[in-house]
Amino acid sequence: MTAMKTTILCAATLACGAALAEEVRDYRAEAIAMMKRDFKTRGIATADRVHEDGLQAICNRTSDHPPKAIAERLERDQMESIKYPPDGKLMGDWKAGEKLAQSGRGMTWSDKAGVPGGGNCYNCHQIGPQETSFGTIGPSLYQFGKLRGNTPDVQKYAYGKIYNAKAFNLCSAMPRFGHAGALTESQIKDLVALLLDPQSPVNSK
Amino acid sequence: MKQRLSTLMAAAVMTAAFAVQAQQPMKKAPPPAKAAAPAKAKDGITAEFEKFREVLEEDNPAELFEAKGEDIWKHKKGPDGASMAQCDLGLGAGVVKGAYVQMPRYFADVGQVMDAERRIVHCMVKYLGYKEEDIRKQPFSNDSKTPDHVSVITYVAAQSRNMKIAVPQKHPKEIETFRIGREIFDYRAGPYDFSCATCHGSDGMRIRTQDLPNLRKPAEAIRAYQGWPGYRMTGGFMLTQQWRMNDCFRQQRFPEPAYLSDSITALLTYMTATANGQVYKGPGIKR
Amino acid sequence: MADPMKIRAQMQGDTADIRVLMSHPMETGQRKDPQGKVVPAHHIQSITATVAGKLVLDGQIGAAVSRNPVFGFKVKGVKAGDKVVITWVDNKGDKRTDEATIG
Amino acid sequence: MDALRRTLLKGAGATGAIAAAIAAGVLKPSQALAAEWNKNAFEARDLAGALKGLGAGGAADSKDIVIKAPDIAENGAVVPVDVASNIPNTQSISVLVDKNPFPLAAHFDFANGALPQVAVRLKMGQTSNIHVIAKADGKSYVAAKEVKVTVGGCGG
Repeated sequence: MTAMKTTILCAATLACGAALAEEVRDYRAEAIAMMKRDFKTRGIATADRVHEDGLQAICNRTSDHPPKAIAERLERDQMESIKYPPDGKLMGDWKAGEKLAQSGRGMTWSDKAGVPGGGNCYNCHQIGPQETSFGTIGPSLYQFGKLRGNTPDVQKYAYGKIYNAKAFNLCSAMPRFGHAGALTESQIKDLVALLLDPQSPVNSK
Repeated sequence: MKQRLSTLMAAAVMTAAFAVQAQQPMKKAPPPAKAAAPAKAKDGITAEFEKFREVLEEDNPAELFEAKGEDIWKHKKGPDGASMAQCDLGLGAGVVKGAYVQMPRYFADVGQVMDAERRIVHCMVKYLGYKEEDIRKQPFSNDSKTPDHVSVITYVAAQSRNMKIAVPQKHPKEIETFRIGREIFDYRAGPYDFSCATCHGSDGMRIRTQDLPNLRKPAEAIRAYQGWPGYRMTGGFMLTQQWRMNDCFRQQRFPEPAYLSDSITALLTYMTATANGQVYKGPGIKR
Repeated sequence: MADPMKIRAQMQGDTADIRVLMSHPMETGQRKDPQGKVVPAHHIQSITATVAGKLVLDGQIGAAVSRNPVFGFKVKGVKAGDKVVITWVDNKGDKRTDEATIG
Repeated sequence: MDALRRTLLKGAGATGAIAAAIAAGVLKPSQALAAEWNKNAFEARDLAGALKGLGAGGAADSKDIVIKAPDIAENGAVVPVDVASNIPNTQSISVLVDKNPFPLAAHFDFANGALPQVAVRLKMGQTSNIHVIAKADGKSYVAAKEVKVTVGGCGG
């Protein structure tokens, strides 16, 4: 498989003499084999998590910049996998959403099975104006709803983005919370409300 | 497995296209929006922490563990009367000065690359009669105990205070270990799709109030190396680089890496060698 | 046996700057161990410092002082070479005395 | 009296000896060296109770007490606090964290050339005022500063 990949890569590029020599040893494959040896199940964090899934494999092999055609196709697949609430209601309780956004828990080996995780939102995003301890890995979400409104389309976008950010940007740094089972339908609704509810402090002036 | 194979096929097929537009960042237009409010709290908080960081570093309880480690290194004897004077940290038997900043390195006696922690534990087992399985039972400090090897690591690290990091990249195994470490750094997996690089692969990012150095760059990689082993304010004990890696993988939602495993040595080799030439300030204090 | 303290004592002009690190768990009596059992209070209660045999600082502390306590204080009218002796006593009656010379 | 203290403070059992000396009435509170743990003050569960225990109930506000502490603490487990009194004849300084379960954190008596200044590191469970009491010539003075305690790290 590696040989085939290398051949195609080199067929498509001119300056790949050096790259060919480098490819004689596939350090990525060695790294993956090593990690499979060294990483062990602890609590709910099972050893199989160290295996990359299809989407991760694409992002890992393209340094998070997959070619456009492939990205668009796979984003479509991810989009189709989003399960919207059957009742069509996408907005829950913004206050519950704020609590969730604060919690960084969920899916680590120190978390317990069956205990609902948090949204981890403030780890990466500015959200409510009252919280000064926020991360900057993701964009600020302050005024999210004020800037966009809360039409059904915007609600659907927000719900889908939290459920599976990769449907919008294949190699986004944001987890696929719904897809991964890290957040439930009602939890995602609460987060949508945090972002879009006009009463939410996110949208206060 | 089936899914993985077909994905790899897709990866191979698309590589041709990828070669053409590899460097084009992905852009997907979200619903139109103006740039949101500036993150103005950031600089204020960071500056405030910096002001008191100096105060905290000046009198660092890490010194208490350093003293304990020194005592073990210099005075403790193994069952055969052996001592750490026989331990070669890469600069000759018993030489501690400057050794910490020159590991990980290849050790011919074991035929492998070892990071500082792995080497020190190796020596404590070999010369002082510590049992590796006991150390593995509690490799990291907790509220009630800082294990002996952690104090020894603190002592050894302190003996490289204000010295330049100089991790050797000569032996083929050292080079290989670096390259594997780089791959581990970039490897996304797990339920959250995180790699080390998700948080530590670009400049100027922060989790909550915590700065995230970009470990691909020497001047930033040193910031991740700096202060380890570190006195953890929460709990009041010493934590090592091996712990730091372990807890990053926990937050990364990965399974747990075995203590002193090859994967961690590889990652530490990548990170430390990237910081080569930068000055290490010794054991630190961490939030 | 409690671990030794680290004492630093340095003249700065006519004032000695004395700083001390102590090894002590400073348990509040409110923390629970991983098994859910309350860890009993265990903290230093008294700290005394003498310079050249004269008592200069007499402190009482509670469990709100951080684990592995760090203290700093300044003394006038002393000189390099004077001996600093620091003693702590905790609520269980454990104690520790260490000394240093002003540099 | 200095000679006695010197003797008492020499050996490892010095502090016990001080307590014994107080019990025996050799050392008196009037000497402004409170060697016995002030249980009433340290075990008070609110600021008022702690101040009462310190005998500092009616302390007057003072700008001559300087509190150096972070506006926002990086970690509530270790908050560096440096306090100094510029009030002449300051004999003691007490540090209290209003919202801690037991507000009184530390009390220091100064003598024989010690400046009325001390650096300590405190645990703070939450955002709170720090109150500092200085006693001089039998009068109590007070100053306060707020320290915010934030959530840090990944919160996981």
